[in-house]
Amino acid sequence: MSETAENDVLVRLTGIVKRFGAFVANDRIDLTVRAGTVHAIVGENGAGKSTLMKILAGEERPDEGTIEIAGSPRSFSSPRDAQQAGIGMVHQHFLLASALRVWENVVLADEPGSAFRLDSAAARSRVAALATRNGFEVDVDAVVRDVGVGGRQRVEILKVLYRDARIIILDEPTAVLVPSEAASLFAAMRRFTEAGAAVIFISHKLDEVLDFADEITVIRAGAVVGHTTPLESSASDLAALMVKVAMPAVAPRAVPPGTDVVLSAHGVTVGEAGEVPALDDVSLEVHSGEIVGIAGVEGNGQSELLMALLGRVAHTGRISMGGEDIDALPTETRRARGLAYIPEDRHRDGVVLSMALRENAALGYHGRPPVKRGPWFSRAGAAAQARAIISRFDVRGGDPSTLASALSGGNQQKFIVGRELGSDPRVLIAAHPTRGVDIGAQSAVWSELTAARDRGLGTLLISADLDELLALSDRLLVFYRGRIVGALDPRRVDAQELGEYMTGVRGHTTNTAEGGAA
Amino acid sequence: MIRRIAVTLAGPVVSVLLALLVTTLFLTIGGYSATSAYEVMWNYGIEPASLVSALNNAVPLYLAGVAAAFALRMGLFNIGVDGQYRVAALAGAVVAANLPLPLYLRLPITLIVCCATGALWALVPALLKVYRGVSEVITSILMNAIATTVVAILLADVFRSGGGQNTGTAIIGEDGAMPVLIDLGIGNRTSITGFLVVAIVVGILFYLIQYRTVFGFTLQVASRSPEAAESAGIKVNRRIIWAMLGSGAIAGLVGMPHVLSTAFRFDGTLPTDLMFTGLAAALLGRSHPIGIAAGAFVLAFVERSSQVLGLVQLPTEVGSVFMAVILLSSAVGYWLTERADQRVTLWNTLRRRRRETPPPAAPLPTGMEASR
Amino acid sequence: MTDTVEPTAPTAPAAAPRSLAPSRQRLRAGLRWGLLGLGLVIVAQYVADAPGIAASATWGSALRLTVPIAVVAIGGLYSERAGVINVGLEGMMIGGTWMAGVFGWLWGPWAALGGGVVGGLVFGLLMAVLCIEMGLNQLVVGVAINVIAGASARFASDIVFNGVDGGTIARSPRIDGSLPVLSVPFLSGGLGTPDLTATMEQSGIPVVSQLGGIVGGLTHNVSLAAVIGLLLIPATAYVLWRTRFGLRWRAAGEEPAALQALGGKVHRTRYIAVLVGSGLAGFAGGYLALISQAYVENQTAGRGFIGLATLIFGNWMPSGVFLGSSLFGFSDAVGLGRPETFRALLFILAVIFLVVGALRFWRGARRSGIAPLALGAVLVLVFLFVPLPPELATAAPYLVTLAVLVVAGTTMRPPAALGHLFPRRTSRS
Amino acid sequence: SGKTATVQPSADADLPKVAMLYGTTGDFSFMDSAYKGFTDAQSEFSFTPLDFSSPNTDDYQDRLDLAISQGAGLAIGIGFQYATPMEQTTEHPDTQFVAVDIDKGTSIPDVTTISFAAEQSSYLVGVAAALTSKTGHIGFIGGVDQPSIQNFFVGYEAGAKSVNPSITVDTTYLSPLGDFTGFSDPTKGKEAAASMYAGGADVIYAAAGGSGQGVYEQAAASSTDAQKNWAIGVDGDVYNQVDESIKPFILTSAIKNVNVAVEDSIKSFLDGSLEAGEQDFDLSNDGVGYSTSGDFLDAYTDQLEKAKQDIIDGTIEVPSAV
Ligand SMILES: Nc1ncnc2c1ncn2[C@@H]1O[C@H](COP(=O)(O)OP(=O)(O)OP(=O)(O)O)[C@@H](O)[C@H]1O
Ligand SMILES: Nc1ncnc2c1ncn2[C@@H]1O[C@H](COP(=O)(O)OP(=O)(O)OP(=O)(O)O)[C@@H](O)[C@H]1O
Ligand SMILES: [Mg+2]
Ligand SMILES: [Mg+2]
Repeated sequence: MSETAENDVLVRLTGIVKRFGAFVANDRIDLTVRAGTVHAIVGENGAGKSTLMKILAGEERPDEGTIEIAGSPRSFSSPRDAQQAGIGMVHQHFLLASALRVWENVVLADEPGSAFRLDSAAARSRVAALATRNGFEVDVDAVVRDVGVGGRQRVEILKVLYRDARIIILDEPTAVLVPSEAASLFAAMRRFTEAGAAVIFISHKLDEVLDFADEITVIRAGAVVGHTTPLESSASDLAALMVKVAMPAVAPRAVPPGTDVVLSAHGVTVGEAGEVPALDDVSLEVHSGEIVGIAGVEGNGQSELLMALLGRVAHTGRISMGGEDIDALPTETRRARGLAYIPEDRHRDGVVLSMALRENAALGYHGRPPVKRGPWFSRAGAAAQARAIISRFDVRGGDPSTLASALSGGNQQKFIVGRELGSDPRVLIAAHPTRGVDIGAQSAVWSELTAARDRGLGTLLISADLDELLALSDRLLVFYRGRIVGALDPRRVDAQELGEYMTGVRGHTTNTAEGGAA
Repeated sequence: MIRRIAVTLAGPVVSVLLALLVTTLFLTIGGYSATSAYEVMWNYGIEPASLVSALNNAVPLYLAGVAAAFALRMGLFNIGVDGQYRVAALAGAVVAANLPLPLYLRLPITLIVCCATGALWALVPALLKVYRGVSEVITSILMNAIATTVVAILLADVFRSGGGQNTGTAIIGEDGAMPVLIDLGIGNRTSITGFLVVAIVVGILFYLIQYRTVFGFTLQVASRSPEAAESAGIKVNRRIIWAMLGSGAIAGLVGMPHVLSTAFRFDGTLPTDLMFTGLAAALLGRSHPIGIAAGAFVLAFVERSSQVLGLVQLPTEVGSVFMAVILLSSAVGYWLTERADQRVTLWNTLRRRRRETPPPAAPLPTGMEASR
Repeated sequence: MTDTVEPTAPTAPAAAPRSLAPSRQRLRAGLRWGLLGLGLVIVAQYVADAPGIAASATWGSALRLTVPIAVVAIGGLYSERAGVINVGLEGMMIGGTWMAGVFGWLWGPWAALGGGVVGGLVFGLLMAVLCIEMGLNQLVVGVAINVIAGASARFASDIVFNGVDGGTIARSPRIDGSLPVLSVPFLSGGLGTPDLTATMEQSGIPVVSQLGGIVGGLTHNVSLAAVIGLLLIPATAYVLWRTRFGLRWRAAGEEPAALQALGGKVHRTRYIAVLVGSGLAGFAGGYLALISQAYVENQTAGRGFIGLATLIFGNWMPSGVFLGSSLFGFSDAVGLGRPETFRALLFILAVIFLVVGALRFWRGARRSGIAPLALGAVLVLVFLFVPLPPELATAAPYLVTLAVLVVAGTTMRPPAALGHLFPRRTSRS
Repeated sequence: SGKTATVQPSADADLPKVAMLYGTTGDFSFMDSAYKGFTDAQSEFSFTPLDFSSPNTDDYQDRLDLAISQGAGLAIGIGFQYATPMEQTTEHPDTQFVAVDIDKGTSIPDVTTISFAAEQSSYLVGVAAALTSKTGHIGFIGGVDQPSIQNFFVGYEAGAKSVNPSITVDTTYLSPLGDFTGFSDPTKGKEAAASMYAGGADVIYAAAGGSGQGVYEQAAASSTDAQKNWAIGVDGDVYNQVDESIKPFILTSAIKNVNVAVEDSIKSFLDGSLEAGEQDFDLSNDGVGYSTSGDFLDAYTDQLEKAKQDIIDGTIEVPSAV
């Protein structure tokens, strides 16, 4: 990293302090971002990354410290001010009105037209042009509700580009993307920096940080603990700076998988009559002590499989647990029989944000002791559960009476994993178990999953993170258009090949996967 | 603990003070003397007969409040309590008057019939919500109007007993009426209705079901996050139906104190505003059984004491204004006290911090392994 | 306008207005449904021997009874589209009637309408401050506003109207004069031209006379206040989808955080929406006061709640609100007429339900065809054999609306952030 | 009216106290009329008025108790709902009870019960309507479908049919039993009247409280050069209450002298002549009647007076719904 001229500095944050009540989220942070560079910010969950970015984007006001943009000090009283200074932010949790159309979401609050007319034709064509220019494929007239995650991400970035941002903040943009989508995002990021913009980019995936960032700032507990470049450090260096733990790694398994089938699906189909089924005649088996990974671009039937296994959607075909058919059983009974579930979207069906951790610990386990005593709900029992999860899985930021919403996203995820694994299940359906989780927590979750596996738990693992799939799975099934198109051995497959299966380039449709790579 | 109690109490107290303030403003602008109004109201209100009457009148308000709260805790706005209690009261009056059984059988059967009728009336919005996706608010509003017509037709063409202007059902004899709980015997009409017991039982059941059972927990989850509920094995649609049924069943009792303890028949004197006053009580008491009880009593007290306003040439609307304002000020009062409470908490924490003189940097977070 | 009793009412609004191309198609579809409806009305008139069903008096009444409900529902739409639940519509409407009484008494009918708006705004301001600024529970505030409006209107009447000539504690002095009434020239006698529709209606020729009755009822002597009220519906649709404020307004009700993050002003948008909405609710009150030429206590008679129901019925869409309120207004008008007119309405409903049910069966959606077929069959039986108690007519609008809901159902799509508090940003403390 | 709150003047302690127990004023008929009697009495006689009004429908007993406990010498209850509390309150040695508008033939020990023969006055306006109608088609709009209002209709119809047995009498009630919005919804009153006038009726009798206003307005609004439409008022003389522009369309009103009943009771209480027992206000003692303001009935005076005399004599038996 050569000494760059001072006038290349686009952003200079000095001594930023932000308190929430008595809690200090940002503690005298300094940050310098240069034009034409990708600047990564890494740090464990709750380190204060998002908070810092919100301050830069004018959404939060710093309690202390100064912001300089291109050399001149600024004080933002609203996001509008920051936008005028050329700053745009893509949030970790999308901020899109799902009932509005794509173009409406993009132009919102900066609409072309006069006071009494919204020039929708101009707005649509401008957004469409912007999308084409940046290689973002998105239907500007689609209602956001109908747009997939990747598409939503592109809409978020379009919002930033629409406002001519020179400083583009991406808060964990790749957490929800599949590799191909991530790759095109990075390509786009490069184009931005080549045009002279600066990109600030937050991620927990250290390899992509090392691949794409020009500079890296590490934050721990609200303070900057290091500043480096990819040339100077390795992933383990970064991880050490962040949390003082080693990179997550999975030891080769010592216990062989069991032979009894704990979960099986035969010809399961989910879909509306007369439409192409979202999940099409899928059969699979999970043995005890085995982790079966499911790879696939999001929206290729994984969600429907989850819902069918859980008993939340109508399906045809047969699903059985431990040899017994469970098709007719409601979700409640399935869970009572030892089906644990780590949901795709923790905010949607993982936790109830407005309830305390105590109540959240009982979620899904309210029908059995220690939570249920006769007809009664035992608050003490639930609190004990919560306390056990908190201490065993190192959930930080709360006690049993804390609201779930007060935890950072990563800690919420750890809480959910702890709740599901803590119940000694027979079968675990885990969707994206480490999404948005820092490395420290990620290695903790991984070792919990493998430990449970070694104790005999059969796990169906759905993940968008290929490293995770490759590291944990004993067998790998690839979903494409609602069908299983490949059964692979994770030890013998590389990411390239897997990607080809996932995008439908390779692979013939096999509906039975038992034989696969066993 | 003491602080929690203080905070809990501060809400209502601030509310009442605010309400007094606003009502005083109203009266003064209207050219009336507020103090004399409050004086006669208070003096009349604290007479034993008035207190007993307020207690008796608080019972239906309480039941209406609990009925509303039962649905509110599932996130449903049962604005149909009104229709439910009127239909149920008619059913109850007919059963209580005609069932040829001794009191100890007739009374419970009457009450059960009322609960069932109210629940049945509430079932329509519930089913439409579950199977047709229609908001319960709109169907409840429609069902209220339809209840009026159904009651009118049944009363005029089927159950009307006797002629004249009174359009009531048959008179309910001793064998069907609710016995008096206690007759305090300190002046005119100072007997407390047996419905007080019913109200207490309903309150306890409400508390246990909503706050202490797993069922209550599942209702809460279903109302706050239907998706999480479904994934946890809680059937949201069933909770909607149960919550509406429960609410309707309680609502079915609302009109009965009047039918079985006051008028001894269903007739035109059945009060028509119990739902909104009851809802006000529920909101005043923040849907907590004890809070609702307090709210109901305050509202009944104000209603009773405002009867005397005519003595000082004041319009009785002062009472209604006061009740309306107290409803708003209760929300504001809670808001103020919560705000203050937060401030105090923050202040305390900061002071403790400073006293402890913390280390310059926060302790480094320990690794995951270290904790295991 | 003949699609007032259009059978597919509640499902139609679900379609958002998109581009201009399909609009002609929709026009054609509307026309087709309108003609079918007209045919049905004519058949019903002869089957039930009910001249009232196609009489200009009934349709004129329907129009006039539709307006206050439509306007108050549109008022609710303003606030709910911005994310603020408005249970206080009835109270705002009461405020409107009262203030219209004062203004109208002092300064005449135009002022009465303006006064109505002011009266609504008083409570709208209260709601805005309490719900948006302080973040109080919106249901609580709505209920409180209803109670407070009723009580304070009477209290204030005692002070202002009581003792004034023509005023009492429950009524304002008379509002002298009324707003001009409009008729369409050459069609219904506007500007002194011959009244074609009246001639048609009196001709007694089948089809011609019914057409004359319906068109005449909808176009003859329509008060300017009603015209303004009805124009508010397309105007609202325009604002909602064709203006910059409209986009922000919808965003405030769907995802306020997105609006705020882009620099939009959530609180200001919500304030505007709640205030405009309360003004409209007050306008509806002013309209009522104009009809009775005075403020009369309790004259809103629950129309605010009906407006709320209509708003939900209409799925938070202006077009849906229009359909819902005209369904309600029409059945109300029918209920106030002669008993056989009500029977004719039952006949119309029965036919519609049977046709809808049969169509669903035919298209293979058997389960959803059961409800309309069953309901239709019941209605036919009732129509043929059961003497209706006269009281039932007063419940006509409620029963009809409920029946339509049972048959149609809806995919209710309330604004996503409806009822959610959006706190002001934590400022430097 | 006195707006400054005055705590009960003790100086007047020796004056007799008269309590009036009623609902709320502003119904444009019954309660307003009773209240007028009460205020008229106050300006004519000297006594201490106790004014116990309440919007509630469930506290009649409370108000009666309040009157007794405040030492009222006379308690006048307005409305049939007072029959039960007055019957059940057996011990009231220092307080005399008057119950106004009780069903005819109701006798309560120690209570003066006053009934009104509203069907008789309705009969007469029915006669007037039939005589005036040019279309042979008249109408009746009731506020709430309850016996006291049905009673108006029954008399009205009988009167009309006595003149023209083939006359058509339309009838609409604005709200069902138990829903009192029908008394205060002029919008509905107006639309109901519009429908009736358009259907051929040219005289409408409105027994609908505040909703009647809409009927009166519509009578004027729907009249054309070709056809004049009439409205008939109820309880008080509506001709004197409405605007000048409406007056020409108010044919007559069926009068119910509630104010006279109240004022007379107070008067006789003060001079010690108030007796318990039944008092019937009917045509024979001018307790009910019809108004002739506007002189629209001049042509039919003979027929109307004859009918009235026949009713008083008992030659005509007017049916009743209560
Ligand atoms: N509005 C708020 N009120 C109180 N505490 C907050 C608020 N926003 C954030 N925090 C706290 O500040 C800390 C930093 O949060 P932040 O969202 O910046 O973390 P992060 O580094 O982005 O974590 P993650 O990687 O999990 O997204 C967390 O402990 C969080 O609980
Ligand atoms: N008081 C108001 N009443 C009605 N509409 C308003 C009001 N204030 C603003 N609007 C509407 O809201 C829209 C946005 O107004 P605003 O002043 O918030 O724009 P802005 O945020 O300054 O946008 P820009 O930065 O593009 O100028 C305008 O289309 C205007 O019609
Ligand atoms: Mg973050
Ligand atoms: Mg501007």
